[in-house]
Amino acid sequence: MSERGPSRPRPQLVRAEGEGLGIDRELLVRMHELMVKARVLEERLIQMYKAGHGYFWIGGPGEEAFNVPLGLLMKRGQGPAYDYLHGHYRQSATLLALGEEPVGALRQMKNTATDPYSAGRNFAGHFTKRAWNIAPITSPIEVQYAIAPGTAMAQKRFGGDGITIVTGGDAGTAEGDFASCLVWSSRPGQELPILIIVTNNHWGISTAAATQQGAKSLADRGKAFGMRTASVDGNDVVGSYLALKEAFGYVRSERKPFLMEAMVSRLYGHSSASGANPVPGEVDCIATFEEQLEKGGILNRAAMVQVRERWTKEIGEAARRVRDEPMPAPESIWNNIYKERS
Amino acid sequence: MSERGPSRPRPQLVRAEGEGLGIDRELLVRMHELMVKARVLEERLIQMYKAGHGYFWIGGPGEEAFNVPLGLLMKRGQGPAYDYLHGHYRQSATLLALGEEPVGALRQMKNTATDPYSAGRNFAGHFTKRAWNIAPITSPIEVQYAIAPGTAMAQKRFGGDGITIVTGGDAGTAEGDFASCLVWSSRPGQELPILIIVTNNHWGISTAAATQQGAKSLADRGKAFGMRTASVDGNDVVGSYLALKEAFGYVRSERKPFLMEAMVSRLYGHSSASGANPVPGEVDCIATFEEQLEKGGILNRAAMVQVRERWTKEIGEAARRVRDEPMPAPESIWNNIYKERS
Amino acid sequence: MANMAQAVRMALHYAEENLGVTDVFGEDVGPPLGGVFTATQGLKTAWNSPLDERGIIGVAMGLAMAGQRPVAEIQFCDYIYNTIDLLKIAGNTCWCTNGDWNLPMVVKTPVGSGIRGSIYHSHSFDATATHIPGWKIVMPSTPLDAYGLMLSACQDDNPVLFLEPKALLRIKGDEPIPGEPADERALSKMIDAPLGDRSAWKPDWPALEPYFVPIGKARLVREGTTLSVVSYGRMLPLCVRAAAALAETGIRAEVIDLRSLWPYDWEAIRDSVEKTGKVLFVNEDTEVTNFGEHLLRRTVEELFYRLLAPPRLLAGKFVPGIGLADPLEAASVPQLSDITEAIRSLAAEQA
Amino acid sequence: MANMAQAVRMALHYAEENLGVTDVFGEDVGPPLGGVFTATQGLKTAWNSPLDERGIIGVAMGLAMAGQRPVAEIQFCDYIYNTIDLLKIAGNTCWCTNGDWNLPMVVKTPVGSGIRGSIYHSHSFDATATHIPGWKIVMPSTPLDAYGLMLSACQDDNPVLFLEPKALLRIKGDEPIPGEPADERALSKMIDAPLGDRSAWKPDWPALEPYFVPIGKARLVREGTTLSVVSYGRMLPLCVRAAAALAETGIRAEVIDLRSLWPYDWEAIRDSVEKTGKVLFVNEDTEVTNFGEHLLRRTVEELFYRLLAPPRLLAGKFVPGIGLADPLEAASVPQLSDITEAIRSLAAEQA
Ligand SMILES: Cc1ncc(C[n+]2csc(CCOP(=O)(O)OP(=O)(O)O)c2C)c(N)n1
Ligand SMILES: Cc1ncc(C[n+]2csc(CCOP(=O)(O)OP(=O)(O)O)c2C)c(N)n1
Ligand SMILES: [Mg+2]
Ligand SMILES: [Mg+2]
Repeated sequence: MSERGPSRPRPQLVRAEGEGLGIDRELLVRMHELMVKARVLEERLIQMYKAGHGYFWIGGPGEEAFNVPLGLLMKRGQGPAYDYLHGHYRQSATLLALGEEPVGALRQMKNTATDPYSAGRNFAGHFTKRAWNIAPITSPIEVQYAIAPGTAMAQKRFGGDGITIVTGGDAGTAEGDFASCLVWSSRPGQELPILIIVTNNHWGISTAAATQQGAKSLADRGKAFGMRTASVDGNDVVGSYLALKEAFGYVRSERKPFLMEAMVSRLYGHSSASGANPVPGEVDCIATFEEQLEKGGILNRAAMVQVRERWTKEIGEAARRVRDEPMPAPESIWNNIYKERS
Repeated sequence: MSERGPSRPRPQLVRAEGEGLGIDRELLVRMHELMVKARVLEERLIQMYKAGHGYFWIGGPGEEAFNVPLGLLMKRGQGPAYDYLHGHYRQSATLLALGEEPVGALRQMKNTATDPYSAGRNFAGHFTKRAWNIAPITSPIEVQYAIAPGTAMAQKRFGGDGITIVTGGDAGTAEGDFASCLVWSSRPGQELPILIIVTNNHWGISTAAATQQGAKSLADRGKAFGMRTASVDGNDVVGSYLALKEAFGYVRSERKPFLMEAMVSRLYGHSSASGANPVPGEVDCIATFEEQLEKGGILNRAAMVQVRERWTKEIGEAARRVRDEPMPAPESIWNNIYKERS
Repeated sequence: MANMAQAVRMALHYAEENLGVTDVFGEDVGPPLGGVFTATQGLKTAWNSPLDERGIIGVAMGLAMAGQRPVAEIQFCDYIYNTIDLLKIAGNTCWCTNGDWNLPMVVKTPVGSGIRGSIYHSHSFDATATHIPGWKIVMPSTPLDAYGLMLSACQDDNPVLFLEPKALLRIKGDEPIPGEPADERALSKMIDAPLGDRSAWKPDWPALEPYFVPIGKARLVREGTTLSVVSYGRMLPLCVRAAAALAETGIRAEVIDLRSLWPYDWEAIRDSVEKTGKVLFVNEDTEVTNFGEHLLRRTVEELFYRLLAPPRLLAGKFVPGIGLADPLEAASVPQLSDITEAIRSLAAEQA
Repeated sequence: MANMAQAVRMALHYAEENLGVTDVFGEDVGPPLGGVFTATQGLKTAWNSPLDERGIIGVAMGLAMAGQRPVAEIQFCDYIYNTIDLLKIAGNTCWCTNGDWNLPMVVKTPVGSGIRGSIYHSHSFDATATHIPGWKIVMPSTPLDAYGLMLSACQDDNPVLFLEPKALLRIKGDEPIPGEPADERALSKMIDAPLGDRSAWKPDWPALEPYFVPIGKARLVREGTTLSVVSYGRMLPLCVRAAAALAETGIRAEVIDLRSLWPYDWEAIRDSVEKTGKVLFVNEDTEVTNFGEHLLRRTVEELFYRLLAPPRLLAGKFVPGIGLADPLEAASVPQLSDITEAIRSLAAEQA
């Protein structure tokens, strides 16, 4: 996976081996870098919103420890031989882990004509990238769960080891589409190679999951369908990586569904509509991970601070560039309603 | 419950006690009578369809052993103190068990102005009876599962022991509404007094359940929600009665949901669209029950034949009366679009 | 003066206390948030539902069947489109059962553009809704009408759809809600939830009075003789502004606020068009198979020989969404300048 | 001659073999039934889905994203109304992603009344569908057009909605499908599944030829000068019959079969109305916020000064359902006599 993303100066390693973390030191460093990069990007997006350089923010700070490994484990490319991602609006870390440039997110925030995902049409965090099988992220909750079995079906037919991944939040599992996904993924003899993920931050906007969800574990909902399931601490990057690796391996080789619930944080609350301020009491997966890295002798504080500073600078510069980019033209509303044959 | 329905000459009992059937002999006889009555009604409806006295037939022959006990166990009346039924289009036996006159079904079949359920507007089998909390049966599959928690919620609030019952077919559980029902019925601390039933005849029109349903048991889908569940042989009237009695008791007193799957037969296939002819190989719950009744010394053949003949005659006469009843007037399409305050 | 969100909230409070409303519910409708537009803060029957629009509409129907009077909210009408079958059933239940059942329920949902809501917080719902039989449909353009229409909706024995022009929810009215205190800061202190911890907060409701705007009755907002402008919701104040500005040029546009989309006040439209001979219908839904086209068709059908110029429709462009960037929204939805121009050109037209 | 169900089936077979169609699926679409109207019998890519319309539309979208070319069926359009949000997404995906993704998928669904289908097998879907941007929408009235439109639909790189007038599915055409055998009993033997056990049956497809009816192109079915009648689907043959009958009385009605509802052939309508000065739009959907009202609005907008009489719409009554009893259906949906009368009265009208 090291060919992904532009090559950059590597932070210095304190020791040759991470101790007790269970995975390769280089990967740990790489994941740390991506998590920080994603966090810095989201914080910049929030800043842009607060400075009036964007109208709405929603994103994924608090999900990096889960979403980075997810992106790293994906097989990137176009078509059924590669993995499809049907994500939701907290997916930035996955995109960055796949190698996406952060500037696109800034452009979408600023709704410029250069926004690579929607040309100024859609909200921040609504990625799409057909070249990498990234399905368009849409605002309506849970619809991706009704769509995802379609790409998985094509992959089952195609053979190979490409799989489909679908993600969404906990509250959204109350929509029937979540159940549709379970039904369509587990038809007898036609089981689909699909990794069904729920990132559980225990909230839907202002509504606590505990008041609405009778299911003790959302992963249990797969059991009636004979599906493999797991519930993981999505704030633990190592644990998430290992659990995802196992799930990816199972789905890739067995061509059968797997339902995974990941407990995550919502560090800045729901969205800019709820203020986009730090929420006290939520576990910060980067802080936790950095303690581990330091304790394990993988990276020292200075190196980690340096990573953050580097991304802050780089993404900050990108944001300044974006500031002067043009708005889309009024008549562009008529573009791309249909694809016409070339 | 003996006050329900007009009183009729009782068939003669061969012995004072049913042996080994586990429930009271009088109840057995009553259930037999109702099952036969429902079967005769459905067979008459099919005959009407075939004779051109109706355009479409759909109904419940093959579900009598389950639907009769269901109706007998319901608390009949209007408002939240009584039981609500959100049924589907195979519910005739339940209605008759509640005491409904069969002539209404004949009128709906013939779409006369006198049709008590829809004044000639709706298909056969689409009952409604507000006076008894019978919610309107609608053609779209599974929507009743999204609606039923609403009456149950009112009952939870009201107190008392009234409960809500919702029923539908196996194939329909693939719709998201089935899952919505499970979610809304099991909200922590707000569990609803609802008996959620699936009558599993292993088919959706021409599609075998085994090709579409990954769930080994549909009842298992309640488990993730911490719901009590059961799977019963809906062709066994005694077993169904006892299982339903227990489930009713639980829901009435605990004010919590119960999910029950009942295995039933589809004796005349899906509907008139598939011919409405007897399907070989399906278990006939009446035949089975009559063997039991004879063996158990509850009723002899002659008595059972007499029951069938009586209903055949009575319902046949009703059908002939209905034949000459007027069609609804064209301008009646404008009636009852709204309820206006009186 | 109260803004529209406060007016809705006060109406619901009045309806809880006096009209038998038992449930005000939907996603984030109950405490602590009280609705994404604050329209349900502090209501004693407000509660949060699972994130499931089908469940919300279904449960409202069930509650209505069991003698309750629910007001269900769909957080944005953009998210109502997976429930159209249920809305159709709610609308046809009385008819299908030949009057056996009726469903006294209100569905409220914010509609329209104007808050930079991008593709999924800008939808209009009037075209889709008016094609569903069996509902009554209302859409206020002022806080007072919001109050009066909500009271009528809650009192009705049939399903009523209450469309809230979201860009107007925070706009204050010109006329007081009967019973609201004269000082709007006093009102805010009484009924707006505080920032921060709200767990101990309770509203202090003013002594509200009944005020019913009958469903089906339009409001003549501005009299005129040159032409008629028929609109509703967020477009209405823009029409009024355009008409006011054009008055200086001698164009005297009559402006009608339809307020009820179904049933609608045909007499009000007819009388006006018979007087002016020219009519412009304005709404912001997309313009193909649009409710304004229905009004225009009826005008042609009944008033063709009274027309001095072709009746006109100004509506949203038929594009798949309303883009976030300002130039996109402005190009997609009628703006003040578009309305002004449409009035001016219709006024100038000579048959 | 083939009937429309056979024509659809042959088109899908042709599309499987030549246009890359990979999936024909939906409830009861695969063996043994091959669709409730037999339109998908014997197709090599046909398969049965779970009973879940949202899953059907969603999976079609997913398949299309992954390079497949699905044709999804909703068994009756009456059951499509819980998927409108997904249809909207299918229609806006290309636009929302500024062209990154496109969805080559066809959704076919039977529509309309005429088979005594009562409330839930009689719905029309043209009004609702034409309000959803980003789709192409077609609706044939003959087997040959069904064949040609289905081929165009399957070849398109965008979502196409194929509305099947269910009352016409069993009606034979006047023109042969290119490649069908001259003897229709021979055709039936080749491609209709036998009664009883079908497990060993395989169709013997005729050597079908390509025939594309371009999307967006109307058909002038009958020339005339007195007035124009614009219709589609099940109403079209009724309009033709009415026009033919009235020809004897000297009324020469021009009849246009729109065939494509979106995009539609405005030039065909315009040319005809410019010639006749009078137009009647006919469809069977309910008449409030109806697609015919859009056509009428555009006519008024662009051709007002060419009109010799008000343009008219004849459509279904705005009632919650189509009742089962014959008098109810006849009172709800335009009948031959209603069309005849509408043509006659419009012909007589003098501006
Ligand atoms: C169908 C739909 N209904 C409502 C909304 C409004 N909404 C946006 S996010 C959200 C809460 C989502 O909660 P969850 O699924 O747990 O995801 P999270 O935001 O917590 O990651 C709601 C209700 C929506 N976007 N789509
Ligand atoms: C929403 C919806 N989709 C499709 C149909 C058409 N339809 C009628 S019955 C049926 C099969 C139902 O199967 P199941 O739920 O198992 O009930 P059963 O008829 O076997 O009792 C179908 C697909 C419908 N009525 N409603
Ligand atoms: Mg959440
Ligand atoms: Mg079944």
